[in-house]
Amino acid sequence: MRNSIFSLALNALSGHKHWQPTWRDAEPRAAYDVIIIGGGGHGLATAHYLAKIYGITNVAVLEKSWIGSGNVGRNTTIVRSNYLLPGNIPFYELSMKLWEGLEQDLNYNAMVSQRGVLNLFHSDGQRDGYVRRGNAMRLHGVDAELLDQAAVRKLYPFLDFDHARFPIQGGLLQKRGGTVRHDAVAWGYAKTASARGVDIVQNCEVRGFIVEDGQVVGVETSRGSIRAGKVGMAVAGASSQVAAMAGLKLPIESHVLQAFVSEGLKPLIPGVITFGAGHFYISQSDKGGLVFGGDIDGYNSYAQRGNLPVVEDVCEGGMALMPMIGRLRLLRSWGGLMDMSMDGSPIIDRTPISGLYLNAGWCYGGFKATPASGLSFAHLLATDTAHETAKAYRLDRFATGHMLDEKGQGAQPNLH
Amino acid sequence: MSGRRLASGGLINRAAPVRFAFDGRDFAGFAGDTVASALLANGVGLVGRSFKYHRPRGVFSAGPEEPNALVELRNGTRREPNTKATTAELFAGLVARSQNRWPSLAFDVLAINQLASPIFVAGFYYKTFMWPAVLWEKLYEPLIRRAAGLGKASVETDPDSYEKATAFCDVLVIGSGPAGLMAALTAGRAGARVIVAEEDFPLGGRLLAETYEIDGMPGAAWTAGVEAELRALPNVRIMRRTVVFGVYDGGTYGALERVSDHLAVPPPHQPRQRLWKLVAKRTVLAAGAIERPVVFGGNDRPGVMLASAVRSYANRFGVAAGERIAVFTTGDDGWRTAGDLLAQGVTVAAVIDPRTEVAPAVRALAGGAEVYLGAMVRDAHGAHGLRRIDVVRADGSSVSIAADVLAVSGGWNPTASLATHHGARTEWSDTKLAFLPGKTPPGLAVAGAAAGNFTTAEALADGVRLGNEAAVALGFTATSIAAIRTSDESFAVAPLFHVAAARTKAFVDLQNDVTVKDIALAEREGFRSVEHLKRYTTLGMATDQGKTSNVNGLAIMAELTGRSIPETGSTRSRPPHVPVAIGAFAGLHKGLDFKPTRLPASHGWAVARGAVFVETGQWLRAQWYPQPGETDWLTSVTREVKAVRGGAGICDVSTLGKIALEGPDVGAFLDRVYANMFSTLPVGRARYGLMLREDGIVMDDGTTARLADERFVMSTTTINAGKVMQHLEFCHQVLWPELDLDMVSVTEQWAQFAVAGPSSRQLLQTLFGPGVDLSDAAVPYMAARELQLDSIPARLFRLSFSGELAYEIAVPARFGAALAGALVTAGAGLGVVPYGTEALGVMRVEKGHVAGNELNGTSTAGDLGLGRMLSSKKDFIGRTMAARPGLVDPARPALVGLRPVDRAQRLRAGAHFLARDAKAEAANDAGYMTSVVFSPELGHWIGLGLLANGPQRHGEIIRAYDALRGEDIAVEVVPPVHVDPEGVRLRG
Amino acid sequence: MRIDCPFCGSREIVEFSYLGDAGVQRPAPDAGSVFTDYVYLRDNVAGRHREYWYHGSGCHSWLVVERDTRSHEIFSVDYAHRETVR
Amino acid sequence: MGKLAPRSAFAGLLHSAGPSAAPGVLVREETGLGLATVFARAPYFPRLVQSAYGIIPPETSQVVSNGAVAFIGTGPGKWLALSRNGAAGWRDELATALGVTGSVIDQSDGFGVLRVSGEKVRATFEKGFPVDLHPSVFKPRSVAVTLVAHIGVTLWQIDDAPTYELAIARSFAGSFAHWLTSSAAEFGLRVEV
Ligand SMILES: Cc1cc2nc3c(=O)[nH]c(=O)nc-3n(C[C@H](O)[C@H](O)[C@H](O)COP(=O)(O)OP(=O)(O)OC[C@H]3O[C@@H](n4cnc5c(N)ncnc54)[C@H](O)[C@@H]3O)c2cc1C
Ligand SMILES: NC(=O)c1ccc[n+]([C@@H]2O[C@H](COP(=O)([O-])OP(=O)(O)OC[C@H]3O[C@@H](n4cnc5c(N)ncnc54)[C@H](O)[C@@H]3O)[C@@H](O)[C@H]2O)c1
Ligand SMILES: Cc1cc2nc3c(=O)[nH]c(=O)nc-3n(C[C@H](O)[C@H](O)[C@H](O)COP(=O)(O)O)c2cc1C
Ligand SMILES: [Zn+2]
Repeated sequence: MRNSIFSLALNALSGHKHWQPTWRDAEPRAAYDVIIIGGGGHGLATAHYLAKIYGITNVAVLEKSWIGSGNVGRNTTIVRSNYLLPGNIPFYELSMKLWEGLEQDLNYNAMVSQRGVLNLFHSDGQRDGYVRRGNAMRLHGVDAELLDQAAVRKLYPFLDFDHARFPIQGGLLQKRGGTVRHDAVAWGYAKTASARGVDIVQNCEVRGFIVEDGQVVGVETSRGSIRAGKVGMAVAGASSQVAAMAGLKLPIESHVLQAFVSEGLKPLIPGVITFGAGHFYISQSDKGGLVFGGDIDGYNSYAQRGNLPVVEDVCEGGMALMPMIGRLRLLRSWGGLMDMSMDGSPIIDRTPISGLYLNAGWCYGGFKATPASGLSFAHLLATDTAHETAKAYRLDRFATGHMLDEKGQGAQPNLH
Repeated sequence: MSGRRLASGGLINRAAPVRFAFDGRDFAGFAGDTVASALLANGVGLVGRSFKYHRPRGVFSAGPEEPNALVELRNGTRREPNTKATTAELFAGLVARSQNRWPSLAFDVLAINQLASPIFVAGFYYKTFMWPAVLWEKLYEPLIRRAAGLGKASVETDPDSYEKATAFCDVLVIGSGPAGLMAALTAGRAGARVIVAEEDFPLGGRLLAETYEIDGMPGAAWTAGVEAELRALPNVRIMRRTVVFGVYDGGTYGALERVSDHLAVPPPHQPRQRLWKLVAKRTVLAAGAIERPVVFGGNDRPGVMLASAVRSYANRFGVAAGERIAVFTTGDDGWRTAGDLLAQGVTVAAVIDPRTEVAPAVRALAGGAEVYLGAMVRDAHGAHGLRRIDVVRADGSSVSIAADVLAVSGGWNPTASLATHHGARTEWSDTKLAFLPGKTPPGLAVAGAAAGNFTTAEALADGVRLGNEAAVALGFTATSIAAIRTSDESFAVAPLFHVAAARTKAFVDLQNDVTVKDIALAEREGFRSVEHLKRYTTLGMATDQGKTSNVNGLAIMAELTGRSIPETGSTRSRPPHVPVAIGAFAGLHKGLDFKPTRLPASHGWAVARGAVFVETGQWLRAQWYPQPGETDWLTSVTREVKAVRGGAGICDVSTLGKIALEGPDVGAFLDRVYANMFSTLPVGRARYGLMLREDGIVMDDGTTARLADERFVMSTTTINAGKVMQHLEFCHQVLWPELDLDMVSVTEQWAQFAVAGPSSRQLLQTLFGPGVDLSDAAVPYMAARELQLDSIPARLFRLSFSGELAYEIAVPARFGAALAGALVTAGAGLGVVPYGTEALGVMRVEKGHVAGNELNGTSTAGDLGLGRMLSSKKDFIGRTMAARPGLVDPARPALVGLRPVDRAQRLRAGAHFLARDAKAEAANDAGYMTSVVFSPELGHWIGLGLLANGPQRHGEIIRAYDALRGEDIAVEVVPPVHVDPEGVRLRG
Repeated sequence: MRIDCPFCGSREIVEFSYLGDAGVQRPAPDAGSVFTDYVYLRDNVAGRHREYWYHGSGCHSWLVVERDTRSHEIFSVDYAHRETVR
Repeated sequence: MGKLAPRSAFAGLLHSAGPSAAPGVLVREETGLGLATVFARAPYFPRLVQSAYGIIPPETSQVVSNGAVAFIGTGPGKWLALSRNGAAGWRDELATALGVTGSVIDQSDGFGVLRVSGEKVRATFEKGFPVDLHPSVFKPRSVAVTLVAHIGVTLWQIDDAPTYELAIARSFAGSFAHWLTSSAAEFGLRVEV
């Protein structure tokens, strides 16, 4: 009743009438050519490339919550292609190239910022490992530079060079690496996919598969059943749960990764820095917050929140690397659900069930992969063949022994 | 004192004046003041500039919810940007500066941003700055970055120290308002171990800021009585200046104690802050509530304040926030501000309430002041400080009222965020007009205003009830507490979140400059989920995390979308509840204390000999021992290697992992964990062993010796010692508990030295004396002996990593340093040298032994030329998986040796291999160099590497391509063993 | 998170290392592709999960912890193999 | 050869710190201890211990002592057996006493042992020990194997004073001493000999 005297309110709010919704918040239809489960970066990018490159527009992206609510909306925004293994480098480099042209492609500014990614090393063995990596990158035509201690000091004079437990020896720098405004990636892909006719359906949780004659022909959702010619999964941390609905068991565990942001500050850290003697990496957002993170909490979790020991571990690493951040304050911490694969590398492949396609296993590094993952998954969905750069991401590589283990940790997902 | 300090009253110590500086001007306040109260007392209304539009801002609140009054506190290396003036305690000599303004607070050039505000709407970044792409990093982004952010950080090392501590209790009480005090008292009287954590410096919560009475006493006096009783209880611990910032699993709460922040510098041996982990069986969350403002035009003007804050300043700090104070309230509570001000003799310009009817007792609080019922404040005016407000009545007519402060109250938001840290959302109550805690974390109950029970009487009753409940749940007997008399409080409030008729810019989030229009725009663009709204507009993302803005923002979104508030929902709150210094989370683990340092027993001895040290995991090991005149490491290392190969050298190898295994089934166990056979190892012998992971990849290597029938000692690499121990215990406890054996690490027990070189036997003979037979027959290659050295138990192994005649000798660690000395003495005539890890590495590469660079977690036994070690006679960890096609592919890169064709050239580890004429591109990548050393024996650089089809390519010339260093040199593929391939020397 | 070690009592997780699903069983030698499943495939349940933890900074016991992966609530902790306790 | 001179784990590492008038924490290195890790291998193991030393090894995280010899429970079926009669021969003595019923591994040099007491010892330990040391929970005879500032520590309580003893792996002695010194400094730390 009282509300009536205040309902005048709405009339004043007409200043920006001409703006349209960035994407259509669609109602689900009865059937599509392709359904993509998961309105994260990868799902939305897949829809964009399906429509743009393969001309397949009768597509729905089904998101159980709001788009971007998963890891694409909670990552530390680092993009780079400084990988080691031949199965990975071309893929991540394709992604890097797509980032470089993203804004023009989407007509949406996702603030791709090639401010440089520096990986520090603190021992001869680590240096040799980075040299091996840098040279592998150069063989693939990817930029990489080796910095000695003096060069690192020049770039980042405030790092602890003089009282460090593990002195900095140098670093591997990829200048083309950097950061991208994470949420805008989801919104930008949603915008262009939607404009090309893709239905973006929020608050639509997939709860089961419709299987006929051993073939997946649709999904059961919180908003009814929807049929589809093909169904692609891009649900990151929920991969095992969704796969289980189709009776599949994956080489994946879900773990929580935390991230942190400080209070806003005037420009302090120009690029991205990764500590080599502890779990800590950092960059500064355009809003001024220091965005940083470290290792996963290390146990299976679907809680989307972590625990205190990892916060301490990360801050210890931070203080060891840059003791000037001691008085700066941590503003917020959060967690995301990582689909940790058994060798630390992703899977983009058909599944043993016809009609069902898998995009998973991104661990904590799948944000940078978003464009290439979308493109490769679209390629797979459209052509039933693996994209040139994603051929190594097979599901059967564990059975055949062709793992892509960048860290050499073996089948222990919490160590990747 | 001049300015706005009231003649009497407040909890400040008027006998203790405190001088401080703000923006270079000197001021005085009193002990017990915050920076904000002292500034207000001095009539300073303008304290900062806003984030985006650089609008002038003043103190808005009196607590941690402050969005505006952020200052840079202290100077130099202690500079603390974004410090809330409303919680910073005043101390003598305090220095503060305003932020985000240039050149001065009063005249800020970037305030022209306001003129461009029609374009700077929410999300404007996303729609522009795209062409040309190259300009983003060069031009647009630097501009945006410079304009954004608030305070400036020091780039120097924080000079203060931090500590971490853990405390346990039965009942943790968070907050010490009436609810918290009673919870602590009841649980404490019942005998429970209680911790009371209070963020503020005194106990009491709102009682310090209000004038109502409890048991006939002013709130502060009553608080003092309860505090005295709590202090007398040995089982109660009161932690002031301690904010609980996070609720973690297992009853663990993160808390920050500001030990020395109220002092100019920490006292000797005291940290600046202490990070607490409070482990509680039960918790009572009594964190109170934060007042909610109403959004109207110009509501960010300095002088527009929360009504409760105006009361806090008057009652707790003895400060009148203004000279003519108007009150705009949607509920009864705001009227109390008028009443308290009038009682202190401050002019109340008007009381404006949108409700048309107000209870007579409430109405009476306004005394003779002008009252506008059924009316709202539409706009506030005044550049650097409030001058007047426009009030609009229900009939649309308006009136302008002069005022320098407007006290605003739109209801209260319970401080329940801690209760949501496990993920449960809060639930909207239409009766309380507030989000109340929903499902709480295990063991946590919410009391008082934090639960939406806003009156003092309810808070007290909640505290008693929940304090007792917690105690009883833990087996204590409830205590009864006589009813406590309180003044009457009425809590009626009407829903009004923003004034739609506003004509000027109306701010929802004061710190991030999010306006009502921004929310409307977000809605139009489809960002209707509150979480989208937040991310698109940055509503609630500033240092205050939206404590005074979130609810208004979502209420406006609810109106725009025609949904109810519960349908619209609230955003997720996350730890920390208030921002916490990063240094506090690290405690003392920074600089050299980042990780503990492990030192072998001979460390001091090595220091005395001038060794250079290297970190190996947590160990510090001697890397080489420079001699006078040696200026580069290569000279020293080359000398050491030559001395070893020419005579004798000693090297501390104590850091290698050592595991004692005892029991009848050790042999059987080792057969299962090693790829090769161990049950057949005779007593008194050692064998090299290779351990795989279950996925078939090499995990670690080392030698294991059988000292007695049922007694073995295993060695591991330094880096993998812990990992191997864990693996073996898994295999034993989980996979094969039926095997009868025990194991324990003895790494620390034994100091062990390699004694290597052709004269090593002679050296040891001198050491042991003629009574011990060290002949080849008595101690052959791979022998393991337990013997006595000076009646000290010692172990002697005839092992060689260097390829020379060599031994390892171990003694109990207390004798380690002495043994190092004794070895050097014994070898004096033999040219013995101590050698470090570099020389060790040189000799192992010369001998083609694999180490960390080759055992990199992706190599198989076959890759390392050790394929024959995989026994086919037994099962062992990794056997089945090692047979997968991908792991036995003959084209896999495998171990080879490398030499530069031009012997003068240096090799580089990490270089990749290319066929001689191949183009430098990925398709031709044939492997990489794993280890390189300068071989004194051969007089040139040599390397080990993993090369595709390597073993078939001995003699081939290929290229080592190191694009990073701009090198591309021809190398010859050779067998991995560069020196003494027949192994003549080691059999000595 | 805290784990109530049957020997040491309640301790913070930093003292423990995690290995993962305790439901998997090492197959007999030469079991072939079953080994691939053992080494690589996981149920990865959202809910009650039996998992291995190692009290490496305490008593060195391998433990089986039953824990809800959604809430982190712990229901039980026991030695991985009671037989090892003699 | 001359005799090898032993050097204790904490030799030269402990220093008094902070206010010295009434130090809140007292520390002393206990040298000359025999230490061994002992595993029970047969059901009659406790009886053999009892007949040799008159004490029954505790099955929980407790320490049982006859004054000269203590069995400190560090894990299921596992003890740190401590002798105050010196390291020499301790392993062999135990091995003989226990025969096939137990495995005995010498650790006399594996750990440095500190004895810590004083008014403020709990307040100091709070800054590192993640274990509840309140007198109602951790009492004389209680044992905890835990992590302090990333360093493994075995702690047992001697008396109500309270007095504690701590065993720290030898290579960590320097880092542990540093933690103890900085944590106790505010209360005053005095090194006793
Ligand atoms: C803290 C953190 C930091 C990170 N930092 C980086 C980094 O710096 N660089 C980098 O490259 N990567 C980083 N990552 C990893 C990266 O964010 C992820 O790998 C990547 O975002 C995963 O792909 P996605 O965007 O498609 O996933 P998501 O955004 O998680 O998308 C999956 C979507 O599927 C939805 N979904 C799940 N189940 C269902 C269902 N049943 N029905 C319908 N929808 C469903 C989810 O709601 C979700 O929106 C980080 C991750 C985290 C958590
Ligand atoms: N009548 C009304 O409209 C109304 C509304 C709100 C509050 N009040 C008054 O407020 C009081 C409510 O009592 P109460 O005890 O529930 O709350 P309180 O506000 O009196 O006390 C809460 C205390 O908790 C502390 N605190 C908050 N978060 C903390 C944290 N994370 N860690 C440590 N300390 C923290 C605060 O500093 C404060 O001292 C009553 O006196 C009541 O009259 C009245
Ligand atoms: C790169 C990046 C920067 C962020 N910056 C801020 C920030 O300045 N302020 C803030 O409150 N949260 C910030 N966040 C955190 C979000 O508020 C939020 O916690 C995160 O997206 C996860 O969502 P959730 O906490 O709602 O689960 C940032 C997140 C990311 C990924
Ligand atoms: Zn334990």
